[in-house]
Amino acid sequence: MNKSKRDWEPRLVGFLCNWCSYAGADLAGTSRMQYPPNMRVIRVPCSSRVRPEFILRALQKGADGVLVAGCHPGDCHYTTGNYYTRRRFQVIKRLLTFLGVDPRRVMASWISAAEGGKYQQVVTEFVETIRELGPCDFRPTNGQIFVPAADERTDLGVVS
Amino acid sequence: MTELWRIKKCDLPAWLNIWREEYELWGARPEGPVMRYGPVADATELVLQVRTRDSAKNMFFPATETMFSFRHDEQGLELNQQLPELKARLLVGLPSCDLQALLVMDNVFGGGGHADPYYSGRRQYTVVVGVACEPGEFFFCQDFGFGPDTPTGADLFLWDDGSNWLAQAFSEAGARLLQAGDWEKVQATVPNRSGPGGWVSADSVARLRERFDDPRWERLGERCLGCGACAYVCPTCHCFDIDDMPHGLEGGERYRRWDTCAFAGFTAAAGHNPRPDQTGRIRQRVMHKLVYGDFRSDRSLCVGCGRCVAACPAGIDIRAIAREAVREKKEVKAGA
Amino acid sequence: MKRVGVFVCHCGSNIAGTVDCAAVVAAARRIPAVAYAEDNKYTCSEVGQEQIRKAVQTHNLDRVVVAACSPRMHEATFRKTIASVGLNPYMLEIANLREQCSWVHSDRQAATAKAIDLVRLAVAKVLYNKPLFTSTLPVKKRAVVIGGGIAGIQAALDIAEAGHPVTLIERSQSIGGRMAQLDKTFPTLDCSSCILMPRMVDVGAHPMIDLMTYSEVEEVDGFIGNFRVKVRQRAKSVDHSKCTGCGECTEKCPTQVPAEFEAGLGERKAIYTDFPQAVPNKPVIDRDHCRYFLDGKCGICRKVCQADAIDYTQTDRQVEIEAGAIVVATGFDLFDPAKYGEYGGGRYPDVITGLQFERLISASGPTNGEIRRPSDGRVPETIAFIKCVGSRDEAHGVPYCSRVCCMYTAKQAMLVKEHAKDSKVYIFYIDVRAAGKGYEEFYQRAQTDAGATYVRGRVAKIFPRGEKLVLWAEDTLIGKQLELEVDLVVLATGIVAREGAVEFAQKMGISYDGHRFYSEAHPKLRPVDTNVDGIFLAGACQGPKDIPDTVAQASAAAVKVCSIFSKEELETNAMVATVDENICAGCFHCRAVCPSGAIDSKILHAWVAGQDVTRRVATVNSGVCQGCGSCAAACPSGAMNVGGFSNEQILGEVEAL
Amino acid sequence: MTTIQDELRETARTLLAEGQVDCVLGWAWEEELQRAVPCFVRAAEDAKRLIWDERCVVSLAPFLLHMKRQLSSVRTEPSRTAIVVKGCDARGVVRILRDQQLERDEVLIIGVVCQGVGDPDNRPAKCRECQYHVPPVYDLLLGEEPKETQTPSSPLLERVREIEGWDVADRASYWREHFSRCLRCYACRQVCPACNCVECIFDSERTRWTYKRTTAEENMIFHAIRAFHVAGRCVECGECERACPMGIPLMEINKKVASDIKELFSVPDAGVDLREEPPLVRYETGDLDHFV
Repeated sequence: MNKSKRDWEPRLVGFLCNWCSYAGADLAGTSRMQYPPNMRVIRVPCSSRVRPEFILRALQKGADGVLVAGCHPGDCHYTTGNYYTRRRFQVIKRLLTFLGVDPRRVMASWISAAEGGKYQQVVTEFVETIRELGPCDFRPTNGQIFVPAADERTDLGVVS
Repeated sequence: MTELWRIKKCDLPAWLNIWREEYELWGARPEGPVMRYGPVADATELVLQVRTRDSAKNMFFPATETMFSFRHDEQGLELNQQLPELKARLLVGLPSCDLQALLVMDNVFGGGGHADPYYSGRRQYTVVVGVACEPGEFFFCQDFGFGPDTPTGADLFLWDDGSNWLAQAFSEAGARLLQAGDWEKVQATVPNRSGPGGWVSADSVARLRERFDDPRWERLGERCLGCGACAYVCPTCHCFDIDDMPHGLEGGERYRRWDTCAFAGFTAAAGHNPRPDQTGRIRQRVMHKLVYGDFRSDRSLCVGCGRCVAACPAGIDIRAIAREAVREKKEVKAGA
Repeated sequence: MKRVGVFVCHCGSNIAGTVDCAAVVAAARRIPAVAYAEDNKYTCSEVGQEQIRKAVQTHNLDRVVVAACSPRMHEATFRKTIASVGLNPYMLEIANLREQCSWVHSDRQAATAKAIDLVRLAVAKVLYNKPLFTSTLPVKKRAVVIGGGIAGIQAALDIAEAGHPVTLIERSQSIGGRMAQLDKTFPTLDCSSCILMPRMVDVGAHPMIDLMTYSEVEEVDGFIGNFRVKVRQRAKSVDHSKCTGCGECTEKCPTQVPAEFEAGLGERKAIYTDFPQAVPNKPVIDRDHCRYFLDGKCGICRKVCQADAIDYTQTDRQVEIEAGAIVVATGFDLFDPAKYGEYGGGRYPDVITGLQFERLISASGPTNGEIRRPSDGRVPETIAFIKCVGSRDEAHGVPYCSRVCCMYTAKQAMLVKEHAKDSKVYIFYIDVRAAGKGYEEFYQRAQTDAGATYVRGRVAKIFPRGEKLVLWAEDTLIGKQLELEVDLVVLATGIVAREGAVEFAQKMGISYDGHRFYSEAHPKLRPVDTNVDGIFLAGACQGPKDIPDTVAQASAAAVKVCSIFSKEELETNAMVATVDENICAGCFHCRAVCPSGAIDSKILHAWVAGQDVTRRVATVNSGVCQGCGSCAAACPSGAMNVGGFSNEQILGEVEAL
Repeated sequence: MTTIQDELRETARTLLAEGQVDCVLGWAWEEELQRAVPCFVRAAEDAKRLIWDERCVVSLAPFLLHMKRQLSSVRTEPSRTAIVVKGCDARGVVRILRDQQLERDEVLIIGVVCQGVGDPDNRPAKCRECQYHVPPVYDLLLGEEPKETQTPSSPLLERVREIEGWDVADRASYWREHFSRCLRCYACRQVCPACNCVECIFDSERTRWTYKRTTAEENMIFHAIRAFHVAGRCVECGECERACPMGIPLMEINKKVASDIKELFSVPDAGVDLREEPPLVRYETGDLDHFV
C-alpha cells in the first residue's frame, strides 16, 4: 500500500504519559487550541512504560512518526519514571538512526500538565516535519521470493 | 561410452544467457560475505562448484510464506489463498547432494496425493541444472550412496571435463535447453568419482536406533545451545509453524515459517513440553536425519552436504555422532 | 467470543459539533468484535448510563468502550456504571473524542475520521482487557507527625482529638518551633507565646500524643497504612520521669554557650531548656559543650539535683514506630544575611535579622524586651528595616516572595513605638504585600500610628561611620539617591528550605522542587498530599507561608490522616504489576527501576527430573505498587506486566493503527 | 604457549581429583573435525584432553549458563563448575553472574592470559582491539601478565563511525540488505551471555510481540530489539557475529550501542566489575536532556 506523496496524510503515534503529557493534551483541548488531526494518542501510565517493541511495531504498522511524551524530569508522578525514559530513549533513537530510520521520525518531549500550548506546538511541528519527510518506508514487505497471488492461477498438477 | 553433449566452460554463461527471456536465472553467487542461491541478472555472476552457506530450499519452501489472507466485515468472511506467482526459473549449479535433497523435499511436499500447492507450484516451474561438485570440508555424501558426479534429480547434469563441461539431459525440459547454444555431441565416459564418507554406516544407524537412552545424549545436550542454525541451513529440514498476522481489526493473513526441533518451544503444547531440554531435542534432530529418515520413502533425510557441521556455533558434528555410536561405551571421545 | 459495546457520546454539541457521531457508530458496527454500538446525547448523564446498563444486559456485552470526554474525567464514573450490571469495572476503555478530537480540530471530515480511529484503538485495546481486582490492606491507626512547630502541634492535636494515637517527633529540646521565638504576631499583635503556649501544653498533656523531643527520623519505609518509621532518640542525660523541672541545675551550670533559640544574641547553659515556657519543661544536656562530657571534671548539675534525675550514662536509643500515615511539618530556615556582603550581615554587629529583632523585643529575650544595639547596648535612635533580603532575588537563587516579611516588618515597626517610642523608623521596600485578612489595614496603621517612613528603593550599601551605620539607598518615588545614618539595621531575610531538606525528602521518598521545598501532589487540588500516598505536608516546609495558612494546612493534613484511619482496611490500586513466574528469570532489573520498592523476591520449588529444584523469582506487593510500568519496560522477557496497560493491550492498540 | 596448556591440565586434574569442582569446562581438540570444541571434563584422568592455544575461539560462558537449565545437571546438593576463560569469556561469565543467573560460588573461574585467538594473520575484530588480555575476574590465573598493554585503536569503532557518516538512506539499504539474509535461526541469541531470559519474547506464544516472519524489516525489528535488550550489558565478546551462519556484521550494532552508552552515561565496560550496575536500570538526575 505505497502511497504517492500527494494524497498521503502523515499518520503519527503519540505515547503520552497519563499524569503530565496526556493532561497537557487535555488542557490544549479545554483551551480549544487547534492542531492537525494526524496524531493517534496511546495513553501510558508513565513514559517509562514505553518499550522499544511498541515504537518499532508502530513504525511497522504504518506510523510515519512516533512521539514519546512524559513529565519534565523531576516532576514524574512516580518520581523516577522519566529518568529511565530519558536514558532508554536516547539509546533507542541512536540505534534506530544507525539502522537507517530517519532520526526525525522518532522524538521525545517533556510536556507538563500545564503546557497545553507546548503540546499543540509539538504536534503541529511534528506533523510538518513528517509531511516534509514523506511516508516511512518501513512497510511490511512480503518476504517471499515470489510476489503473491497473480490474478489468474493455473490448476497445480501433482509433481511426479 | 554414452552419447553426451560438450561445451567449453568459457561458453557456458553465453548459453545460459540465451535462456534469460524464458527463464529467470538462479544460482550460487555471493551475497554479502556468504555464498547463497539467488536470482542473477547475467549468467556471468554465477559461481559454479561452490558450497553455499544455506541450501536452495528457500527457493521452493521459503522461510516465510503467506498462505492465505482473510477479511471479516459486514458481508461476512472473505478468504483468498495467496498462491505463489508462477514464473519459470532455471536453477544452475546444484551439487549432487542438493539434487538428492530436492528429491527428499519432493517426497515430503509433493508426493502421495496431498501436494503442497505452495511448494509444488514453485518446484514445477523450475528447471534444475546439476553440476559435478568439488568435494570440500565436512562433506560425507558417499555414506548415502552417491558421489559428486551422481546426476539423479537434475533435469540436466554437467560433468567436469577439464576445460569443458559434459552434459546429459534427464528430462525433456533438460533436453530442450541443449537445443540452443554451441553444444557438440560427443561420445565420452561419464566421470564417476566416489565422494568423501566413511562416517555414517548402516551399523551406526542401527546402533543409534538402539541407543535412544544412552547417557551420551546428555553430553550432547549440554553442548547444543538450541539455536536453529543447523536446521535452517539444512537442505532437507522441512518443519514449519503456522501463525497469523492481523491487518487491523477486520482481517489478517495466515503465514507459515520455518521451525526446528532444536527450539525450546517446538514441542510446547498447552503448557507442557515433552522435550524439556536440549538433550531430547538434539537427539530428535540426529535420529530424524539418520535413523527415522523419511517414512514415506524410507531413505535417510541426510544428504551429507556438511552445512550443519559448518554452521554449528558449538561445534557439534553429526558425522562424529554417527561414528561415536559404533564405538564401545568405554572410551568416550570428547567430540561426541 | 468477545462482545464489545461501543457508546459514542454527543456531549451536547461539544463532540457532535465537529464529529459526525452517527458515522462513528456506523464505523464501530463494522468492526467484527463490536456486538452493539449506539450514540447518545449525554452518556455521563443518568439516562446515558442507564442506556449502557440496558445494552450490556440485553446484548450480553462483556466489555465496553465509551467514546466521549477524557478518561481523566469520567473513567471512574463509567467503571461504576458497568460494575453495577455485573461487569468487572476494568473491562472498560475510553476513547477521548472531546479534549483530543472535537475540541482541537475544526474540519468535520478529518475530525470524524480521527474519531473513528480513536474508537478502533479503544476497541483494539479493550479486547485485551482482563478483569482486575483491588485487594485490601490493614491500616495501622497511629499517625507520626515530624516537626514540633505550630504546624506539627496543630496537626497532632487535630488527629489526637479525632481519637487516634499520634507520635510527635521534634529535633530540638522543646516543641514550639519558629513561632515560639516570636514576640507578637500580625495582624492582631497577639503575643505569640500567649496563643502558642496553651497548644503546647495541650500537646504535652494529651493522652493520645506521645511526644518524642530531642529525636530525629532516621529511616522511613513501608507504604500507606503500614509505614515503619525508625527514630533516633538522642540521649538527654536527664531522666525526665524523675526530673521536676525546678531549674536548679540550669541555674548552677557553669558553662555558657550561644543559644540557638536566641538566634545568636543570647546564651544558654550546657544543661538547658530552649525557653522558659518550654514543653517538656525538663532540660537536656548538650554533650558537645558540657564540661563533664568534654573533660570529665564538672558534674555540678548532678550534685545540685534533689530528684537525682541526672544520668550521664544514658545512650541514644533507636525506636521503630508503626504508623498508618505521616505528616511532615519540618518548618523552614532563614536566608543567611552574610550572602549579602554589601549589607555587612554577620560582620557588623548592629546589622541584625528580623528574627534577632524579634528576640530583642521579646520579654523572655536576651534584653528582656528592650531594643538595644548588640554592639554597645545603647537604645538605637534611628532604625532602618530593609525588606526582600534574600527574597525576590534571582541572583541569590531565591526568586520567590517569602510572603510574610512585609507584615512582620510592619509589625516590628509598630512595636518600636512600644519599646523605644522616640526612635525614628525607616522601612526600605520594593513592594508591600498585604493580601491576608486585616493585613492591609495593619500596614496602614504601621504608617500612621507607628509613624514608620516607607522609602521605596533598594539599599545599595551599608558601612560603619564612627558609632553609626551609613546607608546608601535611593528613593525611586522621588528619583533621588539618599544617605542615611542609622543606629540599627534590621534585615527582613527571606524564608528558605531547611538545611538537609533534600536528604530528608529522599529518606521519605517524597519529591521536592527546585528550591528544596517539598512538592505537593497538585498545586491547586491536592496541596497537602505528596506523591507518596499516606504522607502529607503542613507548614513552611512546603513553601513560605504565614501562621494562619500553616494552621489551616495542618488541620487539612490532619483530616486527610483521619480519613485514612476512618476505614478498617485500605483498598489497594487495582492496576498493578503482575509477574509471570514461569518466565521470570530472576534478573531483578525490575526491582532496580521500581520507584516504590514494591518488588521483592521469593524462592520457587519445582519438581524436575525427580529432584526438587529451587528458582528465585520476583514478587509484587500490590499494596505498594503504583502501576507506573517502569518494571514492565525494564523486563526483557515480558514476565512483568501491568494491569490496565498490559503489553498485550498496548500492542493491541498499536496493531489497530 | 604449551606451558599454559600444561598448567591448565594440571590444575584441572587436581581440581577434579580433590573434588573441588565436579566439572571443568574447557576446550578439546577434535582431530577428525580439525576444530577446538567445548568439552565438559568430569573425570580427573580426562583433564589431559584440555587444550589452550589460539584455536580456542568459542566462548564457553554461554555453555555455563545453558548447563544450569539442563536436566542432566540438576542436582540437589550444590555443584561447582570450573570454567576456562580468556578475557572476553570472563566478561561473559561476569555478565551471567551479574544478571543473577548463577551464584558466585557455583563457578570457579580459571583465567588464561590470551594474546588473541583465531587465524593469526586475520584475527577477529575483538582480538585486534582487545584490552583484556588478562581476564578482569578470575579465581586462578594461568600465564604471566604482559608488561606493557598499549590500548589499541578499535577497528570496530572506526567502522561504526564510518557507517554513522553515511546518510540515512544508505544506512537503511546497507542494513536491509544484511537483514534480508537473516534466517531467524537465533544463533546470535543462544550464544549471547547477556541473552539469559528463560523465555524470549520472540518465542512467546502467549503475547504476539512480533510476527515470526523472516522479512527484511521484521528481521531488523528483531535485531534492533535484541540490541536494546542487551544494551549496556553486552560484553562485546563477538560470539553473535561468529555464530551467525549468514555473516551479518552484528558486532557493528553492539559496538554502536556500547559506544553510545559509554559516551552518554560514562559508565565502565560491561562485564568487568562484579558489582557493576546495568546503566539502563539506573539514572543520574544530571543525565543529558538535549535530545528533547
